[in-house]
Amino acid sequence: MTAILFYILSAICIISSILMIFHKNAMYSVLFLLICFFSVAGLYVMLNAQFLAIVHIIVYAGAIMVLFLYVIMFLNMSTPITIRKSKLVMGIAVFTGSSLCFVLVTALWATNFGQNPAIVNQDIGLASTLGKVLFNEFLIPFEVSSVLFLSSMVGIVIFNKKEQKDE
Amino acid sequence: MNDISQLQDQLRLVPLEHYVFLCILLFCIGLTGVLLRRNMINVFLSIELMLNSINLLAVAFSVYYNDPNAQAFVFFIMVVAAAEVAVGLAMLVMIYRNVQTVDINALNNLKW
Amino acid sequence: MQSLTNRSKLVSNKKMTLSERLYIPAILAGLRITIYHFFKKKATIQYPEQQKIHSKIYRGKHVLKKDEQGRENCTACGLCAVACPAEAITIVAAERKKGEESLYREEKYAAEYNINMLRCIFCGLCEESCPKDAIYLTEIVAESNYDRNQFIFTKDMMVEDTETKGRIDVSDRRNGIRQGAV
Amino acid sequence: MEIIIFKIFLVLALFLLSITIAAYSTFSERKVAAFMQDRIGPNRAGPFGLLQPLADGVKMIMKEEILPASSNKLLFILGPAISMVTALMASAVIPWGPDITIAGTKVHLQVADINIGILYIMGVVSIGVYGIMIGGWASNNKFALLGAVRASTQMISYELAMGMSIIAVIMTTGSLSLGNMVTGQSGWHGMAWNVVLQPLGFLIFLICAFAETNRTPFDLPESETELIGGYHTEYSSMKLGFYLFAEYINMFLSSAVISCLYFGGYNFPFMDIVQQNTGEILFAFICFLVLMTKILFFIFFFFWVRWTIPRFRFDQLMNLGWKILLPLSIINMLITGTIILLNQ
Repeated sequence: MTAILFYILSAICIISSILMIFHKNAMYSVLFLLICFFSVAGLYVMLNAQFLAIVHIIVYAGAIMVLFLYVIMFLNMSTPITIRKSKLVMGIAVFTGSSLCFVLVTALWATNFGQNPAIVNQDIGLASTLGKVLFNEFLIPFEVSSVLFLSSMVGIVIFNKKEQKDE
Repeated sequence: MNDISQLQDQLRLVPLEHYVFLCILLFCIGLTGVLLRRNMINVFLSIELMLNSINLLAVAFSVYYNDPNAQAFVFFIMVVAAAEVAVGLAMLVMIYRNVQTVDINALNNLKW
Repeated sequence: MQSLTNRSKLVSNKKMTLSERLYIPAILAGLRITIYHFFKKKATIQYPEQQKIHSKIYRGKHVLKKDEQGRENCTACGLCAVACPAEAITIVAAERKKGEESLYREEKYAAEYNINMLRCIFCGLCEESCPKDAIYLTEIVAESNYDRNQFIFTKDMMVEDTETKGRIDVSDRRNGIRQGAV
Repeated sequence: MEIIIFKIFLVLALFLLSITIAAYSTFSERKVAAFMQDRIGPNRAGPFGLLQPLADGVKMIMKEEILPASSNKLLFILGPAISMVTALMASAVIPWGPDITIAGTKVHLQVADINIGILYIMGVVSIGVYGIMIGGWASNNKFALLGAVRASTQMISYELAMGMSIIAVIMTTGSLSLGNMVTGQSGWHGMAWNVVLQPLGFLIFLICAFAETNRTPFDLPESETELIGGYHTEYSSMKLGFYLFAEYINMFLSSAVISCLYFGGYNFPFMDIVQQNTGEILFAFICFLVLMTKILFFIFFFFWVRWTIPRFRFDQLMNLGWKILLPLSIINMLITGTIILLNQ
């Protein structure tokens, strides 16, 4: 049952992401990626990482994708770009992607990832476990990431400030 | 709902390899998207997909190897992704204001 | 500049105090006012069941009066049409034939008497201008309709019915107008 | 097995409750509006107009369904559907009463007692903006688009302050589960409500709840006067009904969350005395009634504010969200943290 669910979710994930990269309309691309993200969240839940799943939804679906939609709406960019890349470039792009996929899969095909753990630690995905890890071992990266946020915020404000006309 | 037997079931029935292959596939789809598309928005979306495949991989490894550290990394990837998207989209809006297009091929002023 | 009335106010752009900038006291005051109105007596009148009592000189739909013998008072003199500020009244006059003495009081009568109710403003000037006591505004509310043409009230819609429905009492109006005329 | 049946029953009951409350919210909103304007309000359909929601529903269904020719058909239909689904989804984690025993096991009177309940609500609320955005965009109408853009901006901006004020509550209770949050407020004869501990946080959360549900004074996305209805300008028939319904369900839900987070959920003064003197089922029922009373009061409060405060201007809204509420909520968080640290 759970295994079937995994395969269904990963199929949704792959199909929607393929549709995402091939769809001409940027609006639809965003929505397909959204479907992909939801199925990824479903996979997180299946791995018992509920906290991460919900944070994933809040951050990706609730904030990042909304920003994308917002920009698309704001700039009216949903009309597809008419001049397309040449067939050759497209072919090369698809070839590159699939060859990288081929290389990675063949490289990892024979790899033994070791035995699954005998005792499953159910508490790994809990907020308290993650909180302890984050605030003990990764305290400095955590604080640095907040600085990263602040700096990106400042950067955005400077970016979109109206330029002073001083001619 | 998500009790321990179910999790054990899944870990037994779905080998870690499958997660790895899924993530490889997603990553490569994202890469193809970056190379394929000319619309800057789509390029950004593909990058998000690539970051996500890494996230999924990290979570899968953390559960299969019983290590919460990997999930902490996922947080940092999310933070970076959020910051990246915010700055990137701000840049995109700026570019659109200046050259009236989001076609990456239009940005060839630095091309030698 | 000298203001024409003494009601004008100078616009003041004074800085708001802290409590004003918090807005919370103002919002609470607003909430108090609305909840006070919540418990206040309602002003609604449930129309078909309850009807508002009109004043005695309420001006509604017109009536063309008849005298005691059931003859129409109107002589189609046209004073009402002239007095009407909205030009709502149209009259076509006709001469009384032999044998019609029981219908019309004088030798001349109104063959057509139309009032366009979409134009009428119910000012009552027709009533005041009438030398023959022929037209009065009653307390009946002029009914609404979906069709514009239906709003041109013809004579047969306004002439008083002496037989079946009985006379429309306008004595109050007569008195009221007399009092008002003083 | 019994527990699963009980949960299914609970889901159904919750669904019906949400729909009924939303339907009667539309009616009581009109009634409250009328009362506050010295009128009587709808009273023709049924006794006291109680069948008015039914009449409205029938009207909505019978109306002609218009799909604008230039709209994006699929997304146009998807928009209201997403709004409705996300509105109905969020009530799954609200605890409706204390635990009761069914077939020998203790059962939470809650559809899903997940340990990250409050985050679940945040997540669902953050998805809710898609319904509005997609619908507004798919209408292919500039007013709808403006409404959608406004809605998304407003929701993203106010979600931040909302999350920050929730974090202060999480710090005081030490749990992300709504069930634990409610039981945590049961001290002092059921009067240890968070509103006493977090008055500033409560105020911020309340304002953000108004903004998240697009209610006046934050109803800029659907302002009738300037945007002729905003994101649902092009909608008609039951699709419009879904949007309106979703707004009322969201209102019901945010009232429930406010009561659970800040007003002790189903706790009430001297509840331990009542608990000793009543049976388990009866006690659970009383608790449920208490929670419903709180929720209904907050729904009434939503109406009350709507007929008191005029709509904000958009720059005022942004200023309030980013320059006032966000710093205030961070300060609130800091104060809470300091007090917790000092008490240790």
